[in-house]
Amino acid sequence: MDFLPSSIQLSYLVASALFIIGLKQLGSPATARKGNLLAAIGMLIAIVATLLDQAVLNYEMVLIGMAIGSAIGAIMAQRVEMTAMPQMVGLLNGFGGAASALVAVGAFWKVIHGVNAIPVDETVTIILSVLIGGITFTGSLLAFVKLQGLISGSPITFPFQQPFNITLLAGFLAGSAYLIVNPKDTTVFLALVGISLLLGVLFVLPIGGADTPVVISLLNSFSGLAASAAGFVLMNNMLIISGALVGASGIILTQIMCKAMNRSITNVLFSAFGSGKKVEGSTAAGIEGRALRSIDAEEGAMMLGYAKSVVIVPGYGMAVAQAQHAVRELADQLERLGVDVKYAIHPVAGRMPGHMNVLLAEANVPYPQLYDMDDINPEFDRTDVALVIGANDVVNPAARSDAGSPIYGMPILEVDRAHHTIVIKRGMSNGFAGVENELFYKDKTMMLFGSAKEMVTQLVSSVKEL
Amino acid sequence: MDFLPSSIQLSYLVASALFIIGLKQLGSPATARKGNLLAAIGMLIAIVATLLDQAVLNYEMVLIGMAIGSAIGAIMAQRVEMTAMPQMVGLLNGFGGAASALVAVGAFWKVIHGVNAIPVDETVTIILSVLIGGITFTGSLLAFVKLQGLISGSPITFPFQQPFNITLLAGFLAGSAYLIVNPKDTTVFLALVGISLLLGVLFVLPIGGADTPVVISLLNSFSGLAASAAGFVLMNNMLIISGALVGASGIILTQIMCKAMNRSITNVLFSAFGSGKKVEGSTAAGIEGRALRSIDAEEGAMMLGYAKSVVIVPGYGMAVAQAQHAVRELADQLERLGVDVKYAIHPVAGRMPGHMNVLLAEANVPYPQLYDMDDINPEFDRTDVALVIGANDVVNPAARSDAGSPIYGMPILEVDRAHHTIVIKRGMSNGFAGVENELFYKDKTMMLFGSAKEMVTQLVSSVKEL
Amino acid sequence: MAEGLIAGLVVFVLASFIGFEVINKIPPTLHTPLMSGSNAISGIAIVGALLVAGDRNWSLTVILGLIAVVLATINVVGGFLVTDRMLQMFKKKEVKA
Amino acid sequence: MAEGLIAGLVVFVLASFIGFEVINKIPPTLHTPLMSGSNAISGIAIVGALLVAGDRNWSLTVILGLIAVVLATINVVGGFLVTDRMLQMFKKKEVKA
Ligand SMILES: NC(=O)c1ccc[n+]([C@@H]2O[C@H](COP(=O)([O-])OP(=O)(O)OC[C@H]3O[C@@H](n4cnc5c(N)ncnc54)[C@H](OP(=O)(O)O)[C@@H]3O)[C@@H](O)[C@H]2O)c1
Ligand SMILES: NC(=O)c1ccc[n+]([C@@H]2O[C@H](COP(=O)([O-])OP(=O)(O)OC[C@H]3O[C@@H](n4cnc5c(N)ncnc54)[C@H](OP(=O)(O)O)[C@@H]3O)[C@@H](O)[C@H]2O)c1
Repeated sequence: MDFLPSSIQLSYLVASALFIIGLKQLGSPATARKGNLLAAIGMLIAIVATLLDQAVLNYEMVLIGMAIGSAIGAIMAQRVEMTAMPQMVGLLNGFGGAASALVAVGAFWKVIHGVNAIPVDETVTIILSVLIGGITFTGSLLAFVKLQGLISGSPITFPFQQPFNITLLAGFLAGSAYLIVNPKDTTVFLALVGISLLLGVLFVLPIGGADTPVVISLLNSFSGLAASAAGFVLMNNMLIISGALVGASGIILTQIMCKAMNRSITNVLFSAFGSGKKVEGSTAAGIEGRALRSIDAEEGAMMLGYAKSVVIVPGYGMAVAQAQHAVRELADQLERLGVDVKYAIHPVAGRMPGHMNVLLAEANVPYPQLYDMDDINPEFDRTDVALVIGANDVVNPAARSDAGSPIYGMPILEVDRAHHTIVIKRGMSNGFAGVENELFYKDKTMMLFGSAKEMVTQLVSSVKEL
Repeated sequence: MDFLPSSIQLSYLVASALFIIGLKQLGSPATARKGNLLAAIGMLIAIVATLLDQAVLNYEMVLIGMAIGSAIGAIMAQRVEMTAMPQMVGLLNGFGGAASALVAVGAFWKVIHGVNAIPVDETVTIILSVLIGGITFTGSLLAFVKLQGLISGSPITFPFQQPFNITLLAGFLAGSAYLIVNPKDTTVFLALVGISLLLGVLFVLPIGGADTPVVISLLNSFSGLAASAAGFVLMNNMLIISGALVGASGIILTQIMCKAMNRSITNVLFSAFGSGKKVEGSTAAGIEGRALRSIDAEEGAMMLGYAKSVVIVPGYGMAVAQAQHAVRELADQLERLGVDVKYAIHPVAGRMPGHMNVLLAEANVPYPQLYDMDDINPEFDRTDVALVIGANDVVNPAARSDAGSPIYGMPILEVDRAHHTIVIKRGMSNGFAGVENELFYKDKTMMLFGSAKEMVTQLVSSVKEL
Repeated sequence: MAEGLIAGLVVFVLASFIGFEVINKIPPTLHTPLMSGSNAISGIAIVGALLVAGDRNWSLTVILGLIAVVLATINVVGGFLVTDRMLQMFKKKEVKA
Repeated sequence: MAEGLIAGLVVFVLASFIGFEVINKIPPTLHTPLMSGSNAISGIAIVGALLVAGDRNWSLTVILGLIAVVLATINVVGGFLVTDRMLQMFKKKEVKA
């Protein structure tokens, strides 16, 4: 709880500055990698400075712990698939939250065995740290488990969920009040820890698998706040600053996702604490009987190969099928034939902000070829073929026209304005939002049924033969 | 030197946040006024919180002082002409710097009469505060005097100026070292104060009147740093934060001005500390004998009235002549005739960043009609008449073509690309940079000699008669 | 004391980052008001002046403090008012445009 | 102590402002790396863990601290490496484009 010596404090300041500069540089593709490196260097400085603190005596154990952690972290980072990024972030996030919570619990143990009276604000910060850290921990783990498909991704609800949650929260508040008066009561403290962990589970339980990325981003913000709270417990600026940075970043990303889905944060938060009434039946009446135009890869290749301009619209399906490399190849082949190829990236295509960008970057697509929604929408009028690969909600015209649709108001990629639209998907099942898509029934739309990777690969070979 | 009670600290935090939010809102014309108000409220909170501090006992005197200051400030703010903004900011800035320096001197007096030993870092911060505050004070006052025309604006140099400055600085450093060892030596302290004040004068003396705005911006940054330094002396976060904000803002504005003039900050700084070798003769040889085409207002009005598109390029001359209202009227008349009128704003037109914007705003020109250099330059090819009003350097093609010119490399408004160019100025004297302007001798250029206000007013009445 | 210095340094560095980020976004149109507005903020030295001038017992410190109070108040009041005067002009336009 | 709390609060507020300013400028292309990068930074909890785990004498605090060290290290190392892996892809492109 004591102040740290100046040199360590100064190192912390340098480390914090490196974090800030690193985040700034993450803002441009050209400098992003250097930015990440700078942030990592900042972390190293912070760790080394801390190890030089005289409070750290137990070197061997600490270093062994770090070695184990590094090994696990490195292996995880190497093994993970690019498509599994959301759950990876979720899992790491959970670890961070757990660490913050454990720090607070450890600090609690230290103070209750100390001789001094425990000041109120210290108890408060410890409780806060346990709460945020605990929720982050179990919430993130559950989100990971859901996204990884270890349990069903559909929202899980049970009777009286809302009242139960409220009771738990009230219990937490009551326990906190009690603990502030009697700071040394271990039982109550442990109960608070338990409630925090439970709250994390209950927070994520009712959220559908597809909504989980938003929650992960929010929990990322929480993990930052947890670190800040731990910083208040230990009176450590390093923790406070970095925590605040992460907290802000998580909140902004959450906002961006919510905005792009045309839902408010409170809506996400409340539907999280409430019951999942997400999955609704189709609304657009009269679609059922309508005819689809289905084509095969050869026909598709003809259309694409003889077009002047093609806009590729990737979505979640491309990510699932890992079709990005095939897509890149298709674009190459088309360009060889003189076709002008662009990619249209919807801000919430896929399941994470920037999801498509990462995948396409993995497949070596030059990023000047990627166009934001606002830039590409005016182009569709002049586009010969829009090729939709495993996207659904982000191209659903109901968002523009059907005021009753759950996605009404969400800005979309207006592929229905192109002269022709080819849609690759496996069947007629709905996208994340669970609504029918009238686009598939339009005259200008051709369906190319099959898994994205297979279909695109077939397109490639057919285009090669043109 | 003691810590302040929590409630005051919290008020300071709120005030700092208001400053930040205020500055953010200053970033858009729609919210700028509210932003300024927020910042003012922040200041009020900071002042009230400080008055509630138990250290302030001498209420009557303090309040009287504030009343006097408010009255003077309010009158100055009301009376000042919009064209006199640079010197107004300079003067106010000087007062701020003086206040910071006085605070440091006062604090010094308090500590040397205290009983405790004076810690080294306190002496250092006091010295720093005196240095920055002193330079800001006299430097800003001198800049004011120059800009106001109370003394000649041309750079003032004397023999051995450089060695003299260096000696002074060395003396200051030596004195500081001595004072750190013997913190109670009043004579040395006063000598340091004197040197600081002298340095401010010497800093600004060799700078030409037209370069002064850059220096004012830099001194503005200094005054922020002075406040920060005073904050370190008093251990006061409020001062540190606001000082840092102002420091950053001043430095950025200085950079922007330097960049737009294609000079480096160090160049400005060094030529400031060196001798003013600014005023050079004309370089573009062979101009002398060439013919000018001079027209009168009626001919000008014909050209303007029958043009399809006119781009108005205002410069320092418009500011001096206070011609902005007439210019606005001219634009109105032209628009009445169906002419498309735009304004091209060079980043360093006039004598302050954003100078033209303020003047044209005063004359009610809608700001969507104002175009930045980068946006308007591609338009000149399609422009029938470019009307240059009292601008010179910012339209000088030598910046593009003549590698020997002092303004070579400075980005300019490319009026010579327009089908015709009309230039309003009083005679053939050069602009701020002191170089000849070949533009005036081009075939497509017509000169309309006279003071900007008169000439534009004549243009208005002639256009009315079309 | 060295502690306080470092705490101050942390605050200073963070505030500078904010300054750079915020100011860098401000468009040229508003640079003159920005200059005078931030100049007004630099009048925050008034807080220091108040603390120094507040003593009941007359001393050189108090006198210097009082002068500082007057000067800083001019800076603050003049700065904010003149900025407002400038911005008022921008405001009017907005309604029209 | 309340002093420290407020000092901490000041730092927290300032850092939050910086976070908002900096992050808001980051284009959508880089949002996924940003998410994992900032997640790695949140592993800074490791500093707290080290301080808590460092005691020579075994106690519950030390054990909890050590677990925290392991978890936080995974977060840090995994986070930075995976971010780098992602960004490497962006990098390559740049050379090509
Ligand atoms: N990006 C984010 O940050 C984020 C975060 C949270 C939520 N969301 C939400 O996620 C949705 C994203 O929209 P989206 O258009 O990208 O995806 P989507 O609406 O979820 O639709 C994906 C489509 O891909 C098809 N598909 C699945 N696997 C496939 C495979 N292997 N091959 C080919 N097709 C396959 C599916 O149809 P079939 O089963 O018939 O093939 C499905 O209709 C939005 O509603 C958004 O709000 C996004
Ligand atoms: N904006 C800033 O932040 C800033 C700061 C520092 C320096 N500067 C420098 O200032 C210069 C600004 O360029 P500029 O083109 O705006 O101005 P300029 O180059 O200084 O030229 C102004 C011209 O206006 C004419 N003029 C003066 N009074 C007039 C009147 N009453 N009526 C009509 N014309 C009049 C003058 O010629 P006559 O005498 O023949 O009429 C002079 O040639 C640049 O060199 C820039 O680097 C700008």
